[in-house]
Amino acid sequence: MIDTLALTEIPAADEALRSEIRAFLSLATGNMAPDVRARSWMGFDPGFSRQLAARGWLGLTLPVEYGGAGRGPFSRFVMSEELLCAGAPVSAHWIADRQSGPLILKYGTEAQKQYYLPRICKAEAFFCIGMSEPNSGSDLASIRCRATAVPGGWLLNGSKIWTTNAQHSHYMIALMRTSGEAADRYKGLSQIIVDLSLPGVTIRPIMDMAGDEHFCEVFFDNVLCTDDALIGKEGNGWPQVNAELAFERSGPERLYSSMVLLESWLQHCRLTGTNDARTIETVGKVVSWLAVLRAMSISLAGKLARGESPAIEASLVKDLGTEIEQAIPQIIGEMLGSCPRTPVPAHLRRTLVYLEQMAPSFSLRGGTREILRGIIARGLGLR
Amino acid sequence: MIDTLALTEIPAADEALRSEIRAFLSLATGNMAPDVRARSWMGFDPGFSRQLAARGWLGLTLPVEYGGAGRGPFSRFVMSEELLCAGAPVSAHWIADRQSGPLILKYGTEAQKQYYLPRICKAEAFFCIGMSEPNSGSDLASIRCRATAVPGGWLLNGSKIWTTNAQHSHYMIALMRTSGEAADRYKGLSQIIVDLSLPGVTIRPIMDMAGDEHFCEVFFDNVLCTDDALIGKEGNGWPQVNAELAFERSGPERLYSSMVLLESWLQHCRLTGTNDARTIETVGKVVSWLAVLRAMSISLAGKLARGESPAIEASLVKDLGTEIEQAIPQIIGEMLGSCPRTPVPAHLRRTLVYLEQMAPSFSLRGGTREILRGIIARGLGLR
Amino acid sequence: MDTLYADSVERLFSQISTPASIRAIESGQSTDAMWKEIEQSGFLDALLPESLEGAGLNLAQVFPMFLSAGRYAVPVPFAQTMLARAWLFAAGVTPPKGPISIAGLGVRADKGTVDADALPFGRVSAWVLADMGGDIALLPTAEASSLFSGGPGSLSASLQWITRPGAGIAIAASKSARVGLDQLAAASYAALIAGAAERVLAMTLDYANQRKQFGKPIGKFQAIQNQISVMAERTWASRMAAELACRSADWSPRFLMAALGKARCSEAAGLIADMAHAVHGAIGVTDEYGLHLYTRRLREWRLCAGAESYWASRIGAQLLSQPETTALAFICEELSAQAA
Amino acid sequence: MDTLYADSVERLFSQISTPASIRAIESGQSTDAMWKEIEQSGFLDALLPESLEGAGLNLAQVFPMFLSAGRYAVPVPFAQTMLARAWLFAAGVTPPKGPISIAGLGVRADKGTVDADALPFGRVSAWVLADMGGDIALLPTAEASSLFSGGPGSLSASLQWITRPGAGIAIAASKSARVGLDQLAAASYAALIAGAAERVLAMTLDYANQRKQFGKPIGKFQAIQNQISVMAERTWASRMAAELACRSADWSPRFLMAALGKARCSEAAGLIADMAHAVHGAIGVTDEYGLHLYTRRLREWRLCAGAESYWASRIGAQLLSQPETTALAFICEELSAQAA
Repeated sequence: MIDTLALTEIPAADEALRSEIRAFLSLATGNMAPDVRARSWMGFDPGFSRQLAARGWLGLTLPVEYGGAGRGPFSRFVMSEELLCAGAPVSAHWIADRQSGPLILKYGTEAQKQYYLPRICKAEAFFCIGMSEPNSGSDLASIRCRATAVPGGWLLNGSKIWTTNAQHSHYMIALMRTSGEAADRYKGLSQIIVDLSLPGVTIRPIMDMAGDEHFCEVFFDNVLCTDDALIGKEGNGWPQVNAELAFERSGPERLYSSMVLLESWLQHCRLTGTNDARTIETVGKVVSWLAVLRAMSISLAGKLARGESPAIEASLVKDLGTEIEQAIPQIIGEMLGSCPRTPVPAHLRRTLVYLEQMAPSFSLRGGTREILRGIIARGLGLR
Repeated sequence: MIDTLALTEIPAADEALRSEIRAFLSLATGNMAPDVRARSWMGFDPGFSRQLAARGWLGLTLPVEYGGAGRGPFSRFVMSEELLCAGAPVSAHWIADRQSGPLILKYGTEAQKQYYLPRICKAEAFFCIGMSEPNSGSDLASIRCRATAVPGGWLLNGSKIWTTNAQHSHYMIALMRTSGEAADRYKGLSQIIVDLSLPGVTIRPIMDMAGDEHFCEVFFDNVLCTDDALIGKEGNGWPQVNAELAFERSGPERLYSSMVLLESWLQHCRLTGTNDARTIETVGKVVSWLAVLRAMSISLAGKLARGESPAIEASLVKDLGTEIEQAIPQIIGEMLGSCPRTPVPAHLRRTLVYLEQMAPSFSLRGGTREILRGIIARGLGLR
Repeated sequence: MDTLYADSVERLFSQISTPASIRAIESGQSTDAMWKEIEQSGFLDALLPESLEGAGLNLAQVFPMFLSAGRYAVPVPFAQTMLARAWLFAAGVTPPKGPISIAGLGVRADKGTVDADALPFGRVSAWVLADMGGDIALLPTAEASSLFSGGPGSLSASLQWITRPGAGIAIAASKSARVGLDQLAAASYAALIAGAAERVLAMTLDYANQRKQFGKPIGKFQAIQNQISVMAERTWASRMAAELACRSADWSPRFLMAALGKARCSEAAGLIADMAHAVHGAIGVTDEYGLHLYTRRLREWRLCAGAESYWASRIGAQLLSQPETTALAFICEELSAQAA
Repeated sequence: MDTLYADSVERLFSQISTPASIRAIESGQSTDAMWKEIEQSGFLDALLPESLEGAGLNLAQVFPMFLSAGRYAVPVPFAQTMLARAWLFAAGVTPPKGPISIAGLGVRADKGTVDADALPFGRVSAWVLADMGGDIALLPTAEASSLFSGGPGSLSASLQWITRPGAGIAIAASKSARVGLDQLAAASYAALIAGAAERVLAMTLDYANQRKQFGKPIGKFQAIQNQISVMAERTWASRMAAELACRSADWSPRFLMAALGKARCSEAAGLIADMAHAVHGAIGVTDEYGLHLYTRRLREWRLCAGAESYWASRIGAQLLSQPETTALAFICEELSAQAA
């Protein structure tokens, strides 16, 4: 059965981070247009990431000996929600900070930790994640990328797709088949850290319908990695990836993707004096919905802080979070479209249009709705 | 692929029936409380059915030689929607008029037609439908009721459940296994007309959560029927039942179950002067939604009138119709509950409470949502 | 300590609020015996200070008891009586014995008559703590005429006092200004909804695992799994919303937090009831099966004391009126564990 | 005869409005060649009397052409130009050549400037037939400054005329009173939505049958079948709503029917677009695949010219103001095939 998510207070020491971050962000992002900020964790800006690093705000949960802050998940929660709600361009360091760093800390050798983690904390090593392949989709166990053991290392062949920001990243942590065949499904998969500057790596950005190039296809043509490219145990890739996905699903990323639009619309309502019954109700509905999900997300952070691994609960919160992220553009669009006599500022309209179009992708990242609901159903003991 | 549903006009001759019916209904149902009228096609009143019969309004689509009016599906559409929207107690004759009569006309022998149809048109023979069984649910092919051929007739054993108004009906058209075993699924099923006064028939009404006894469980313990109890061909039960279900799914019954509540709420809004933005929008939304579904339902009547058999289209319209039938109590409840300072008349509240509770059953009658969507998906060519 | 209390309340309700005893009370049997057991347990005074033989707990600490009352569909106003007693004590009035309903919105006092419509525990309360537009009184139900308002099995009633009740206890307006009855009612019903939702989900899971169709348990079908997952999501979210509504360092709920709890729990209640019935199919509609013991209450509690848009609007109006506050800041400051 | 016209329009659009030509126009290429072909086809005057070399068709008869224009996401205001020409002719104005957009709501004329925000065909129109609060004029886009308003690939633009355009054609208010531009726009976008919805559904079906996961086509999974069935229901309902909007014995839509069409089609548009993308997964988000050629328009057409609650409210206000009319009678008399 799924565990209760009890109301949890963010400890005062972590909460104290908030005003500092907020002050920094109002300077750093105050002049960015809202439709640019709406890209938030697709927004790639190494300079911004280095500013955060300079303040000690990367690797908050990584140990001090590897350059981190040695703090807990609550501090990361506060940092993340302030960054995301402000629409800060966090993409450069995000994956490394959130997923790759913790993964290396958990499964890496001492040498790997010393090699990668300090650079992650300094915003000098950016990571991307290689999971999906052209014919795999949600069925990750069917991947065909292969890493063949050769003397002194691994020989990689195959391709990955939908890799966010591969063209800007230094490394990819790729799920590869190291033994067995596709029919073996979950057996024989491993995770490999690929240096994307190696010969034989080709990266082709894919333009999305909003005109951005956030996704890439990455081709491996006889790429030769050294032995220590393997992270964790050979053949242990599947449980490692799932631990990583659970981690990905538990963060506030799954809640705030439409937040810049909400804040812009709120300002628009105040400026135009729009406060009819429908507007008031809609504001209250969206905000109270967000407040409950935020409380659930904080509760997950509490579980992480206690060393628990709330995989099923994280799926539940993620599915709910995606729902509101996708609902906000629908709802706000309708509110604006139903007041055709009130002019909509161009920046608000651009923000709306961007999020309307990209919202469907919110339920693809980190597991589709069907995958998540299957996990929840199993967690509930449906058999 | 599913056929287009083109906008269709009700012929003037059929439309002309409307004012006559409406005048009759305003006298016949004007004094009934709305929560009683909300029961509509669960409301059993043989006297009312005989009043309709006396006016020639039963068997509208049955041939004149069997006592019917020899008219088409459009006249039935007009009659049905006026009866249902007024919340008239039509249950006594409804199944016979809508399903059993047409079934007997299509599959019956001349003797069966002459025996049953005139009495259906006079409101002297009431029918119920025996499909579900305690362990079958939506999986009708798994039924276990058996009709064994014996010299001169059929011997029935088993039980049916969720049979509407069996305790008040003269006949049941029951789907029975006449050959083979449960594992044969769709093969070996037949339809049998059971005279419910025969020895060995026991009827147990089931009380529902609204305190009504509309459903029954019906037990057959060595019930001996004559040869001519078989309707249609032995072993042809499955296609016959599906034709019948398609017919059931195409009517306006699947649209107006919450209509009495809507009309009562409208009156309440007018009396209390409630016309804020949320109320106006809600009225318009519900009414325009109903108008489109009504147009689709009329289009189905047009297909029936042309002799087509729009089984897939009927499933589509039924699923949509159920959705609004179920949405109306949710929406109106919310509107009333969100104006806690405006008193709600007791009759309106009782109507709301009844429909809120019974609404989930709207998507059970005539095929669950999952069954209907499966039919639509197949109709769309998903493979 | 909280867990100890919660466990013993849960044990008590599992013994006294069985489906059979709920049905008996619904069909008109006296609540006296059940109420006596609850009264003797001492929990009704848990929010009162220890000096008054209370337990000196705060609202957050009694929240699990409210959840239990919802989970067992306890057919008397347990949570409301606890809150009413604490409120009365704070207003300087000694709480009377007997079950108390709270009518925080929509009580009308015109030309001598007082009307409280569709009170969920109207049939089983001795008192109604009623806000008649700022003028608050404790009204005895014995002096009211009562009209069942919720259909068969419901404990709701619309109560009418023809003249201002003689035995009623008026409360000075100044004493009661701090905590509105509307927010008491909102917080209590939010918690009851969250509790009942847990029960309804559990019944639905059991049924989906047991009931077979097309040769396998229906819980194996993707469409059913999908629906039950959504039910679970709403149930977990309702619990969190209700816990926020009851987050408080003292006995009383905060206005915006109570508003949030009722808004979200009301929105979920109808959906959870509908999905439970959709999965159960025809059996769920029968009187005998008893799913309705819980779903009927979900629907009543949803609409009473202000349904979802009423309370969402209270929150929206507040945020819109604060010119410089972002949604995130508002959530952190007004709608979080920290806020209480 | 209707079918003949409809078929030849469908054939025309299938040839000239290919994904490649849509993309070319989206990226800034001239619409002149495409417009010339459409102009030469003669369909643009189909609503004009035969005496004026029109085809003398009524709105219901041209509805299939509008559907085609939506199905092929024709990147010029085909339906709007047809309606504008008929409207202008009825107002005694000779329609000019070139594509005409209709701006029926929300055009602002202040201190000499005129603003028309987020017009879906704003980038590819020669004229805008604009209602500036009762004061109607045909404004040349050549004299306006234009701001892209819909993101990459969109043909929407916000147009601003700094002074009242010299080449604009003012229309006497009395001539144009009978048929509002708002209802013209509503009916035309309803039909375009219904057409685009058909295309999006067809693409989604193809994809679900081709794409394999977990060893079978995804269209075999119950959750996907469920979603596509719902899409189909909304698509069929949109078509019916749009057909009602275009039901008319003459060239002009009826106000309440147009309102109904836009209300229901707008409500469906976002849902259909979302579900199509949900089934398509990541591939649907790419520029290359081209699902967005149609879903972007569904979203733009949903919100332009009054979104769903705007038009639903027009209908609700009408019904609420008629004291004795039942909902059924209102539907029969105002919102049915008979009503036109």
